Amino acid sequence: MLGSGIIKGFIETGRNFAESYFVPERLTTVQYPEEQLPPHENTRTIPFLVYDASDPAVGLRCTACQICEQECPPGCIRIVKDTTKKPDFVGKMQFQPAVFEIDISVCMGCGICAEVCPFDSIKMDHVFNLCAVERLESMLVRKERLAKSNDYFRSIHPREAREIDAQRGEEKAKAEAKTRAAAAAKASPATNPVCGAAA
Amino acid sequence: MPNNIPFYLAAAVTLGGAIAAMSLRNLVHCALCAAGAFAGLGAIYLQLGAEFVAAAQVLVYVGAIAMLIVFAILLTRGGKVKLTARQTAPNRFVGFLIVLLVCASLAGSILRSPSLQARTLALPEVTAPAQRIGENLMTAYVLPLETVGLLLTAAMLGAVVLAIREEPEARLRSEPTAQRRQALEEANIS
Amino acid sequence: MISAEIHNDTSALAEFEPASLDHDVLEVAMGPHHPSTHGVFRMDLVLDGETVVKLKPVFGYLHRNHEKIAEQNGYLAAIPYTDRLDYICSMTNNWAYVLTVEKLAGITVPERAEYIRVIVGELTRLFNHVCLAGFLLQDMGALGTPLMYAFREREKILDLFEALSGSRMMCNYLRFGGCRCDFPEGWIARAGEVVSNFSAFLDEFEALLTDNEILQARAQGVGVLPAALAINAGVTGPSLRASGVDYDLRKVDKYGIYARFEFRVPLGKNGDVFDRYMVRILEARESLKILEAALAAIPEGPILDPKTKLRGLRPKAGEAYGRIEAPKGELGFYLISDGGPKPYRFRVRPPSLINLTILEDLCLGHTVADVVVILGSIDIVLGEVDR
Amino acid sequence: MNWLDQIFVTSGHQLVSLAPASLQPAASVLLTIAAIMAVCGGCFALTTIIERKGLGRIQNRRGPNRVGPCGLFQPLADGLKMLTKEDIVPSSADKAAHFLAPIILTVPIWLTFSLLPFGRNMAALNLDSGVLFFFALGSATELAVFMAGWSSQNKYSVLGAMRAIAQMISYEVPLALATVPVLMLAGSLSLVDIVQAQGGYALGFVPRWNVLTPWGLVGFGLFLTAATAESNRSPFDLPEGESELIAGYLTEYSGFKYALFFLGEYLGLFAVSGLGVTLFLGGWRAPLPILEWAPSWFWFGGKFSALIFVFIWARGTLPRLRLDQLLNLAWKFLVPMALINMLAAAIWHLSPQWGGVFTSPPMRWLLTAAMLVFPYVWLGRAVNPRAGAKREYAYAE
Repeated sequence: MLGSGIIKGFIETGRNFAESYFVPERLTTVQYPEEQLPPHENTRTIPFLVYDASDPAVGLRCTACQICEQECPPGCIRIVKDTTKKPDFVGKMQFQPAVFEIDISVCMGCGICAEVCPFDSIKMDHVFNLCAVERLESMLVRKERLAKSNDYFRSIHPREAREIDAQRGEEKAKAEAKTRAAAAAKASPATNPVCGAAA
Repeated sequence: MPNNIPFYLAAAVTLGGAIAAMSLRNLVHCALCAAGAFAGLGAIYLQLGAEFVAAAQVLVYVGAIAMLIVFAILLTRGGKVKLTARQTAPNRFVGFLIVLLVCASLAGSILRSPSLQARTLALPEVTAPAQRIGENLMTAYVLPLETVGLLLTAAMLGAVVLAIREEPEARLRSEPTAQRRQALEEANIS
Repeated sequence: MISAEIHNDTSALAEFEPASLDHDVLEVAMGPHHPSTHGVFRMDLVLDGETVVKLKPVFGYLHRNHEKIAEQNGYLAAIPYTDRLDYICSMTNNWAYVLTVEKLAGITVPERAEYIRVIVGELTRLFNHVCLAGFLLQDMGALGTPLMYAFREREKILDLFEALSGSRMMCNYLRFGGCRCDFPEGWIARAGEVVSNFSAFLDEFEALLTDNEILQARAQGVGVLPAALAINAGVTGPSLRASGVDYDLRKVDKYGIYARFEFRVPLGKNGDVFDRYMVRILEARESLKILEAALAAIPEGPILDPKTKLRGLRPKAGEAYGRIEAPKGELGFYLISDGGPKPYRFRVRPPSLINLTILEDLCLGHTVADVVVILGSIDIVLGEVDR
Repeated sequence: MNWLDQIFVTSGHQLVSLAPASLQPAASVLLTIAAIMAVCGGCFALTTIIERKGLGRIQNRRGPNRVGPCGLFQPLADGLKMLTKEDIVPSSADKAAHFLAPIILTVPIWLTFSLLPFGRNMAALNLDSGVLFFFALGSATELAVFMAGWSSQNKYSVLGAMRAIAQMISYEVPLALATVPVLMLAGSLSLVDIVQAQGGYALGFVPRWNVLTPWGLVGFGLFLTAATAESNRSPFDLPEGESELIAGYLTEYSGFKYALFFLGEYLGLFAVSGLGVTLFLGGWRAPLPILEWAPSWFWFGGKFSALIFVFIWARGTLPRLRLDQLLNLAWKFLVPMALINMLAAAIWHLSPQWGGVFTSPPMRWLLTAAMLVFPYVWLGRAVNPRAGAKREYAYAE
């Protein structure tokens, strides 16, 4: 009969109307500035650079290898290597970037830079409500603004940070063991005569 | 005097609308002004206590006839044609003659009207005029009413017959597609 | 008929000969600024009254040089750009592209990654189809209610995608040789919950729409696509199946591991807007079956072939065409490698564009109101049409 | 409780009596006009926010809730926005008609409110031919719509105006015909008399509202459908069908003129809702004898709000019809149904005089209900031939 399907539809919308007052499933909107959904760990917005310890100038993990610069699909990263090397976390001498810039207006947040970085240095951030009043200077994010501490990285990507910390701890321990062994080996010529003497 | 203000307003609208409808160049404007005149007339009826006539005036003239005029103008491209002086006045003398005749007949009937003779205008006391009109239409004037109804039905039928046009298959009117269809049929793919 | 008062661009009118002299046609440019052209798309309509006698689709307003950009970049860097083709279904876009690269470079995919692909691909199909119904009803003037219900459910799937890939729409998730990362903890359980609730939602959605007399009157017998024309024009996807042609690449190519799943391909009879709507709803129901099976059977294992070289991939010189059954139809990528790190030629076969070519044939003889409904039922995304 | 019922009437009289005797008639008129404009204007503001919130709830959203408590001041913000917006007139537009159209649209609609009995003794005008006058004023708005569409010199506007006029002219007929049974049985065109005729209770508790008879129910359904179309509401909102014609005849309007159209549209909705309440739902009468203590204007307001909610509900549920389907529905379904309904009402009215079985109310009920159900099914099938034939879908193997 004419109208039966329409009445079915009315019942459906009427149910949704009534249930929106009782069933949270039927009122799904989140009142944004006041309420915010917690971000997923994997959420990615824009990249940032991780530094260890407290001083970004010293602890920056980036070694200016420029892989991200090459791989970035829109080419929004610009890196200039420093002229002098500094020791990294395992004590190996590495370059650091003199300039590291990301043009946020070009970046599309794909996360490929973070994916290809062999030094766990560039990672994806969770910040999203960014704004600027002009589009040149504030859109070009420099090293100083990009650098964020490892503690921050741990807070937004706990699982990943745990893995990386463990790995780096292992590497560091290995390197330390190596230096100790090397130191021991260095020391050995001094002891050898003793041994020899003992022999 | 202040009690007459509504009447003067309505009269001004009616006369102004009528004059504008006569004199404006844009036909759509003319039609709209004519509608204004009709509405003003309705307002005058209302002031005279003839509610039913007023309502009928607005319903029929503003709601229907004015729309009809507007449609007619648009459908016949009248709104686009710029009228030249020659088109508007083929023969001034005939126009004047018609105006004179109309004025004379109107003046004659007004002068002979009993309300001019009467010093005070006595409004007839009628209860429920709409009901009275209805009763009269259904009793004393039923034959004219039915005749008018029949006439209108015939007119409507005639209009429908005139308006029916042999509808060519609109879907196939576009040449490229018709060709494409044909090609398809030839290819006989199914 | 009513063009008397309108300033017409007479060039298009001169082309068109009215059938008789007693009425005029009206040329209307529908779009690019129009609420229901699904993006920046223009249709130059020639109307007789409100009946369409000629329609010329004009697109390219959203051209982004996708193919040439991909030819300037490495194989990996093209993946995030494919997200932006059909920006509603980034997962399937990724899939079509990586499938082609795998074909080109001879990369194998681990078992678990194949299951992941099926799961994300079918989830994409699920929400694409319900959103299409929402958009279609929006075009029919249902003031957003079906669209909002569809979006309510889509949101749950997008949440899953965000938890998995980090982004809701621009997933950039699949990689040649597998995918980027494994499921986070509890993801499969949540996905199972979404999938098991989805059937109830489809019932609710159909109660609102399918029997509605107004929808039936607006959709049945409107925009009929004959099977012969559909085949000739290269239409694919649900629009083709609504015309009764049994052609589903998941059955034809059996790419990935689709051969392992039990599902049916719904077919329409009339090929009108209503069939296109119904075929999509029925397909969504079949997708649910695949999803349930895949979520139950997913094995443990690696997600990326360890031999795959993501960075600096240099496939041997050669060419490959890979295609999948994307929600909108056959999405294909054609790649030529000259042995270098960049594809020599990168070409997309976008289902939206090719399905759009029949628009005029579907719309002729219908009214303006039907044009938007027909356009809605073809299911296009301008990001894919214009590339 | 009588004082509460008549509170507006008595306070109005008192206010008028403050004026000097010679100016009292004018003061009374002005006061009534001011009251109607204030109440309807307030209703307009309230309805916009309630509609948006109601639609939001239907769509699992909250609706506007930012301006003021629960978003109640949203209409104020909207009004302010409309007032401060630039008033754009297309350069090729017909300036005079473009300017006058919104005014001509709203004026007749305001006039209609003078006829509605909002409560006991609360009709500003008790015209002897009230219903007819109501329709006359309703038909005057068509001209304004035409002016808006034509003067904008925009193709979408013209298409929208053409649609609007075709629709309004077509739906005026079933709208008027649906009310005829009520007029026949009340024996008057006056809205006050019609409410009077619906007084009292059958069996001591069932109100004698027209809607509670078979012909009244059908008439109410027809009236509601036609009223929706007449006020250009969804699912009959083709003239401004957003997805097709952008905004129809409103496309080239902005700022305050647009707001006036908006106002006119809502006022038109109020007017037909008020008329529906008066004609079919017993006007200001209470639904049960024990509820008579509540003031009459409360009952009018309650029924009126319920009717408005039905319109909002329909807007949140139904897709839009196509123009030819819309006209088919009017001429091939609503008009014949309304004519049959008139016959049924006449039989309902006259059957007690026939004696025999026809005097018993259940018999009258059955007879008229049967007279209406069969044509409904039959005409319904004719207007929607596809209904009932559910499509089956095959699956490929």
